[in-house]
Amino acid sequence: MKTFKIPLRYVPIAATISVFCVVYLIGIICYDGFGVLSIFDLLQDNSYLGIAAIGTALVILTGGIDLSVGSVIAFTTILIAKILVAGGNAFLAISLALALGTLFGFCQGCLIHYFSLPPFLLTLAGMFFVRGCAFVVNVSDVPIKRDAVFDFVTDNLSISIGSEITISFYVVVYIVLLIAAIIFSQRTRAGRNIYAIGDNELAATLMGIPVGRTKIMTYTIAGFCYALGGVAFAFYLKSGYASHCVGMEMEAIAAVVIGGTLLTGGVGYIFGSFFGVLVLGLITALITYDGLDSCWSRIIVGLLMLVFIFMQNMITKISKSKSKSH
Amino acid sequence: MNKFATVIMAAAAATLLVTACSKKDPNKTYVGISQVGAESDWRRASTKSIEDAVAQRPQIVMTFADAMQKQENQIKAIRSFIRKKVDVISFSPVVSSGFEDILKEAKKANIPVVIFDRAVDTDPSLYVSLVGSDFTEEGRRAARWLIANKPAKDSIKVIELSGTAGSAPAIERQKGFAEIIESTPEIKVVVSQSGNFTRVEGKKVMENILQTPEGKDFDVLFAHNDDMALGAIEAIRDVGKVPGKDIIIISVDGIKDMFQEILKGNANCTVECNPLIGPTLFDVIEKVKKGETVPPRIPSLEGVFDSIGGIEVGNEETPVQTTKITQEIIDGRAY
Amino acid sequence: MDLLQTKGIEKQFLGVKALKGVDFSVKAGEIHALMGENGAGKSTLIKIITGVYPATAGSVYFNGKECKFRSPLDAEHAGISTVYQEVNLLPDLSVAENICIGREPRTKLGFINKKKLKEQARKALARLDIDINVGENLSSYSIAIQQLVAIARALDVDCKMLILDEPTSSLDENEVKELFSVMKKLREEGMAIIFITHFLDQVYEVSDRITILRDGQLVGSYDAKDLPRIEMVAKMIGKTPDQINQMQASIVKNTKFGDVVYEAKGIGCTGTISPVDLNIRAGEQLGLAGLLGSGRSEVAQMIFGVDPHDSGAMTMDGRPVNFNRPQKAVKAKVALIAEDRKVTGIIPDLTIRENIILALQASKGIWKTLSPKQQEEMTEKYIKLLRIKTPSGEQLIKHLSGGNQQKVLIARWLATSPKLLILDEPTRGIDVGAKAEIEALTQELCGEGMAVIFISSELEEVVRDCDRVIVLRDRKKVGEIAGSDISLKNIMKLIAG
Amino acid sequence: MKKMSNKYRHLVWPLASLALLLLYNAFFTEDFFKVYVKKGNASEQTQVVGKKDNTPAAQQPVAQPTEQQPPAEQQPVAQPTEQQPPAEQQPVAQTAEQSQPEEKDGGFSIFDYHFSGTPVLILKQGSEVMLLAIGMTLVIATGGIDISVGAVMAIAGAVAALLMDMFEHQLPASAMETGLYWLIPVFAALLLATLCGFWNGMLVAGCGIQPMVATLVLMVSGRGMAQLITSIGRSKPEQITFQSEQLAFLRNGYVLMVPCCLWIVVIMYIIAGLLTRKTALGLFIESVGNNEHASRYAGIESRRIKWLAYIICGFCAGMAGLLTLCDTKSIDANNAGLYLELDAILATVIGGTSMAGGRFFLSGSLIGAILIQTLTATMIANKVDSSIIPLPKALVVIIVCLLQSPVFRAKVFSLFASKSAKGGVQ
Repeated sequence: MKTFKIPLRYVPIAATISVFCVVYLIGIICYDGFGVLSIFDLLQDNSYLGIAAIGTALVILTGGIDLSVGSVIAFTTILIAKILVAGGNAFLAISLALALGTLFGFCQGCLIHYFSLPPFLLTLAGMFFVRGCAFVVNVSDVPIKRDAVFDFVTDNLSISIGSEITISFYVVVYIVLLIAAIIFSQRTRAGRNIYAIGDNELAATLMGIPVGRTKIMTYTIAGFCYALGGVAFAFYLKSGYASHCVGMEMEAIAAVVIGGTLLTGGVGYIFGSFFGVLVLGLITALITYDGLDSCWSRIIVGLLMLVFIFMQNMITKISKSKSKSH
Repeated sequence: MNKFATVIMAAAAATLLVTACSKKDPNKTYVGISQVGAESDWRRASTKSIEDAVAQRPQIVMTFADAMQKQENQIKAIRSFIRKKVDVISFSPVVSSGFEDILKEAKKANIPVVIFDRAVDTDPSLYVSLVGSDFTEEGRRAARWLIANKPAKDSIKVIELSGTAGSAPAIERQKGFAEIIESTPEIKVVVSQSGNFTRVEGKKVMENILQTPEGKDFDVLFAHNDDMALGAIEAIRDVGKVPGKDIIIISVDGIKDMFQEILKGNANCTVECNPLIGPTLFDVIEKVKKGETVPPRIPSLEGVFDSIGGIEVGNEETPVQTTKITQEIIDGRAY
Repeated sequence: MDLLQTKGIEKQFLGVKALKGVDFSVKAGEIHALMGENGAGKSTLIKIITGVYPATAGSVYFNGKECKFRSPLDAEHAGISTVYQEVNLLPDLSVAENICIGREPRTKLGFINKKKLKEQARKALARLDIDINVGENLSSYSIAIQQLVAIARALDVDCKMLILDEPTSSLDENEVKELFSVMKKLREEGMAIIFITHFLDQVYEVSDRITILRDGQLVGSYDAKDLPRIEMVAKMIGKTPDQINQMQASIVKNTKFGDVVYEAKGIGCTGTISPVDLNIRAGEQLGLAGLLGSGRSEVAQMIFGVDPHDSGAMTMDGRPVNFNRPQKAVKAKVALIAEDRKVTGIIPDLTIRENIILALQASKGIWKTLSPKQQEEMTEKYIKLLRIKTPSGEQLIKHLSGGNQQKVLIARWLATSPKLLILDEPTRGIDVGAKAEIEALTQELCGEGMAVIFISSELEEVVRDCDRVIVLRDRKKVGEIAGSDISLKNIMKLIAG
Repeated sequence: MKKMSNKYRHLVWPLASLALLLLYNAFFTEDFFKVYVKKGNASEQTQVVGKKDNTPAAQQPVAQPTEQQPPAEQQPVAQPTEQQPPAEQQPVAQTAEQSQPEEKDGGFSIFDYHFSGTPVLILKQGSEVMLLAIGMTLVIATGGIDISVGAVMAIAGAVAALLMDMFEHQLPASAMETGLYWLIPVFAALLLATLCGFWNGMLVAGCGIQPMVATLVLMVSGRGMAQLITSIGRSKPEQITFQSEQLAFLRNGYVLMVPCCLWIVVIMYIIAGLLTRKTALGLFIESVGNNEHASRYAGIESRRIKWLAYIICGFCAGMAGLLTLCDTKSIDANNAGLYLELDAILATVIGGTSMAGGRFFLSGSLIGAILIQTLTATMIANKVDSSIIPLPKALVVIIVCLLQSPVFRAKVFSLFASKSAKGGVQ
C-alpha cells in the first residue's frame, strides 16, 4: 500500500517502472536466454532511440512536437558513412554531423518561434526535407568504413563484462547524456524555463521568461540529440542508409508518452522517457524471443500506450478536482 | 496505483505467456531465422516456404523474427538468437552493410550463420554459406531475353521500374541489365524510376511516366519485380496500349499472378528469382549442424519463364533455356 | 520628484489608436490609482511602461533617465514589477518556482539551489502573512492564494515601483484588506504603486493620487482627497455628475411579478456546494450575495447544468426538469452569462453576428438553421438595442472592448428570449457607463416578465436592483431577504454571520 | 465585397503556388496540359483532342482556370473535371465525326470514351489524399488532429479485400459477375472505418484525451490489426488480391468521361459542404474549435460535435482505403496508406485551415491536395528520382505555410514599408 503514499505527480513514472519490472520478470521466467543481464542488450539495442527520445521529450515539455527524429538520424548515418568512404576521418565526420544536426534544430526553432508556425507542421516539413537530403547524399546504403578514431572509440571506450556482455561507448554516452539532461531540466534556469513555457506560454512571457530564446534553444538541443542519436546508430549498425529509421519519430513520441510526459507540455520527467524507451525495447525483444508475428508488437505497444494515457488522464482529473475543492 | 499495476501486469502476462516455456533438447536443431519483412508477395512466398519446410522437419525448432524492413530490428533479433544459444542463425539482410559486429558476436558465441537471399558485404569468414539468387545474373538474363526477342526496330526504348532506392536487388538487377544491353546500341533505357517493389507504387509511377513524352512511345518495360510489373500492366491498359503486344514486358521474380498474365499474353517474360528457399536452406542448415562443410555460395535453381520457350538466356557456365508457361506449370506453382 | 514619467506616449494597433499622447507621472512613495473605462487605454499604457509592447511614439523616463524596456524582464531589472489582470502563473510548477522563476538562487556551479529557493519563496509569502507549503503545485491552491502568490512574486525583487492591474477582482473582503495593508506598508517603505481597479471605494480607500484616462487620452491627475467620487465617475465616462445621477435614478424596480418560473429544492453537489433551495417568479430579480468563494457562482452553474447537481430536484414552470447539461437548460429557456468572459463567453475568432446567433442556433440544433437574412436582422437589432460600438456585425468579436463584448454576450442570450436569465458578475471589469446601461436593461427585462438572477460582488448594485436577495456563506445558503429589508447592513450581517 | 475577400483570403496563397507550379509545367514540361479523349478499353487511341498544335504557353491559360475558378466562386474544387467537358466537348465531337468511318456503331457516346492526360491523372491519383483531407479538415477545425487515417485506410482495405476474396472462392463466378456482392465488402469496410472514427472520437471527445495521443494509439496498433485481418485464414499476413471488375470500377472506371474516383471525391465534397455550410454544423465546429469551453456554455454539445468530426474523418479514410484497394485490386496491410495522414494534414494546412482550430476551408484543403499531387507529377515528369521527391515537397510546404502565416506577412510588409519610407525620405 506504500504506493499510495507517492505524490500524484510521480505516479506515471512509478507505473512505467513497475510495468517494466513486471514485463521483465515475465521475460526472465518464460524465455530461456532472456536473463537478468539482458538489460545490457536492451540498452545496447535502444540507446540510439533513448538519446533521440531525450530531445523529443524536451521539445514536448515546451508544448511543441518534433517529427524530424528519424530522418535526422538517417541523414547522420549516411553522411558519416559517405565521409569515411571519401577518406575523411571519423572525428571530422562525427563533428560535422553533430554540427549539421544542431544547425537544423536551430533553424526549426527559429522558424517556429519567429513566424509562429505550428511545430507539428514545420517539423513534418523538416522531416521530409532531411529525408530528401539524405537521399541526395547517397541513395544506396554505404558500409561505415572503420578508421583509427572509429576503432579507438569502439574498442577502447567500451566496457566488457564477461564474455557476452559488452557495454558499448554509446550506451555510456546515453547514460551520461540522460543524467545531464535530468540535471539540466530540474536544476537549471533554462531547464525550468522549458517547463514554464510548456505550462503556460503567455504567463511565462509576462513573468519575463525569454520564451523565444528558450524555444529555439530547446529545438536546437533536440537537433543535437537527434544527430548524436544518429552517431550512436552509426556506431551501432556500422551502416549508413538514407531510409534508416523511417517512422521512428512515432516510436520516440510513444516512448516519451509511456514515460509519463504530457503532450500538452509542462508536465513530466526526462527520467520517465528512459523507462519509456526500455519498455518499448523490451516488448519488441520479447516478441522476437517468442517468435510472435511482428504485427503483434504494434498492437501491444498501442494497447500499452492506451493504458498509460488513460492513467495520466485520470491523474490530471484527480489533481484538478483537488485544486477545485481547495 | 496498485490497481493500475495489476491491470497492466494482467495485460502483459496475457499477451506474453502465449508460449509455454521449453528447455532445450539436444537431438533437435534450434534455428533462429530473421526475415526482412512482409513487403511483397515474393517475400511472403519465401517466408511461407521456410515455414512449410520446418513443418516437414520435426527435428527442427525455429524461432522466426520479422524485421519489418528495419535493420535495427534484425540486429536485435540476431542478438536475441545468440542469447538463446540457438544452433544455427540464418537471416536475409535488409541492407548489405553493417552486419559485421553482430556476425562477430555470433562467431564469438560460435554459432554458425547461414545467410539467404541477399548478400552482405562483410568478410566471408563470418558466415558459413550464402543460399540465394544472384541478382546481377537475373538482370543479365532479362537483358539477354530482350536481345533475343527484340522487335525489328532501329531504336528500342526501354522504361525501367527499379526497386526500392538503394536496395541490393534494385542496384544489381539494374547493373546486370545495363551491362548486357551495352553491347546492342539500339536498346536504350530512356526512363528509370523507383516503384518501391510494390504494386500500388508501380502503377502510380507508370501512370505518370505514361503521360510524359517518353511514355508516349516506348517498346519495352523492364520491372525489377513482378508486383511492380503487374501494377504497370494495369496502368498501360488504362491508356489504351496493349501490354505484351505494343509493349514488351519483362520482370523478375516469377510469382503466380505474373505467370497468369504471361499466359494471357499481357506480359512476355519473367526471370525467376526463386523464393522457395526453405528446403535448400534447411538442408544446408542441417549439414552445418552436423558439422559437415558446405560450399560458401549455394545458388537456388531458377528458370526463366516466357510465352515462347526455348530461348537461351544463361551464361557460359550455367546455360538456361526459357520455359514456355502452361496452365500445368501455373497449377504446379506454390505461390 | 517623479519616479516614473511618460511623455506623449502613443500606441497604434493596426489602424486603431489606443493611446493618444499620454503624459503621466508617478512619485515615489505614493499609491497612484489609474482610472478609466474599458478601452480607455489603462492596460495598454501599463504594457508599454513594462515593455510588453513598444510605444509607437513618446518616451518613458524612470528614475529621471529615459528607458526603452524590451521585455517585462528588463522592466523588472530596472525595478518595475507588475501583477497582471488575470492570474498569470504556472499551475503545474511549484509555488516556490512561481515566485522565483527567472531569478532562482543558484549554487556556485550555476545550478538551482532548491533549499534557498524555498526559503526565498517562504520569505516572500511571509511578507503577505501567508504560510503555505511552497513545494506544492500552484494548481492545488485557490485562485485567491494564486493571486497573492502573483503579488508576492512581484514584491520578491527589490522593486521601486509596483503595478497592480485589477489585483482585487478575484479577492474577497479580508484578502483585499490584507492586500491594502501590504500596499500601505510598501508605501511607507517608499515604493511607488500604480493601482488599477474598477471598485471605486477601493480607490478612495488606499490611493493618494488618481489619474484618469478616457479613450486613449489623459483627462487629468488629481489628489484623491479633492476629487469627489461622482466627479471622478463623470470624468471617466465624460458625462456631467447630474447626468449620472439621472442614469442611476432612471432605474425603476419592476414590482408586478408573475408566478414561479423556476424552483429548486435542495439542489447541491457534494464537495462543491451544500443543498440550496430557491425559487424565482416571472419579472422578479433575485440577487445572490456573498463573498467570493461563498458559492454564488457555483449555484448559478448548478442551475444552468454546467456542474451537475447530485441531490435535490428542480422544476421549470411547475414541470420537473433535470439540467445536467447546459444544452438542456438552454432548451428550457434558461440563460447564463458566466463570470469569466474570456473563457466561458466569447468565441474570439467568430464575428459578432455568429457570436450573437450561437446560443439560439444551439437551442435549435444542427438542422433548423437561421436564414442569413434573419441573422443580419437579429444582429442589427441588438447592435442598436444595446448600443454595441462596432462598424459592422461582421467585425470579429475579439476586436471589441470588454464592455462591448459583454453586451454581445447579453445579446446572444436575449436572442434566445429566455424565461430565466442568470447574470454572474455582469458588471465585472466594465466601465461605469456600461454598468448603468446593463442595470437599466435588466430592470427593463424584468418589466417584460423575465426572471433574472443577479450575482455581483458589489453589494450596492445588489441592493439597488434586486427584489429578493439570497445570501450565501461558505458554500451554504445562510439567509434570504426580501423587499424593504434589503439593505447593505442586513446583507453584511448575514455574510458576516 | 470585403466579406468575400475575407472569406477567400486563405485560398490566395495555395492557389498562387499551384498556378506557379502549373506555369512552370506549361513551359518546361512537354504536353503537361494535353487532355486526351480515349475509348474505353479499345486499343486504338483517338488522336489528341484540339490543342495538339498549340504551344504549351497557349494551353496554360486553358488549364489554369479549370483549377482555379471554383474556390473563387465557391463551387466544388473538383469542378474542373466537370468543367472539362464544356472545354473539350467541341473538339470531342469533331474526333467523333472523324473517327466515325472506322467506328462500327458510329456516333460518339460519352459512355465508351473518357478523358486522360496529366491533369486528369493528377486528380485521379490525388483522390485518396483529397478524401482524407476532407475529413481531416473537419477534425483539425475542431482543434484536433487525426494521425490514424493511414492505418484506418489499411484496415478498411484489408476487410474489403478479405470479403471479396472469400466471395470469389465461395460463390460461383456467374454470381460474382451479375450480383451486387461487391457492395457488401464496401459497406463492411466503410462501417469498420467509421467505427475506427468513432473510437477516436470516443477517446478525444468522450475521455478528453489529447487528440494527437489518442489517434497515435490507433495509428500504431491499427496497422497491426490490418495485418491480422489479412492473415485470417492464412498462416501469415498476406497481400490479398481479388478479380471483381465491379469493385475495381470505383477507382479505375469512368462515369461521364470522368474517373469514377473523382466523382466520389466530388460527392463527398458536396456532402461535406452541404453538411457544414447549409446546416449549423460548420458554425458549431468552428466555435468548438475556437473556444470549446464557451461553446459548451452557449449550449452547444461540443463533445458530440467533435465526436461527429472524427466519425466523418473515419468514414473518409474508409473511402480512401477502398480506392487504394481498387487501384491494384490488392491490399498490402503493410504499405497501404502508409504516411498518407501526413499528406492529408499538409493539404489541410496548405488550404488555410489553422492547426489551432476554428475557421476551416474544405475547398482550400482540396486545392492543397491537388498542389501536393501536382508537385509529385511534375517531379516524375522531369525525371527527378522519386527518392528525392520529399525535398522539394518540404520546401513548397514551408513556403506556403510561411505565406499563410500572418506574422511572416506582417514582417515582410513592414520590411517593404520601411524601405519605401526610406525612399520617401531621400
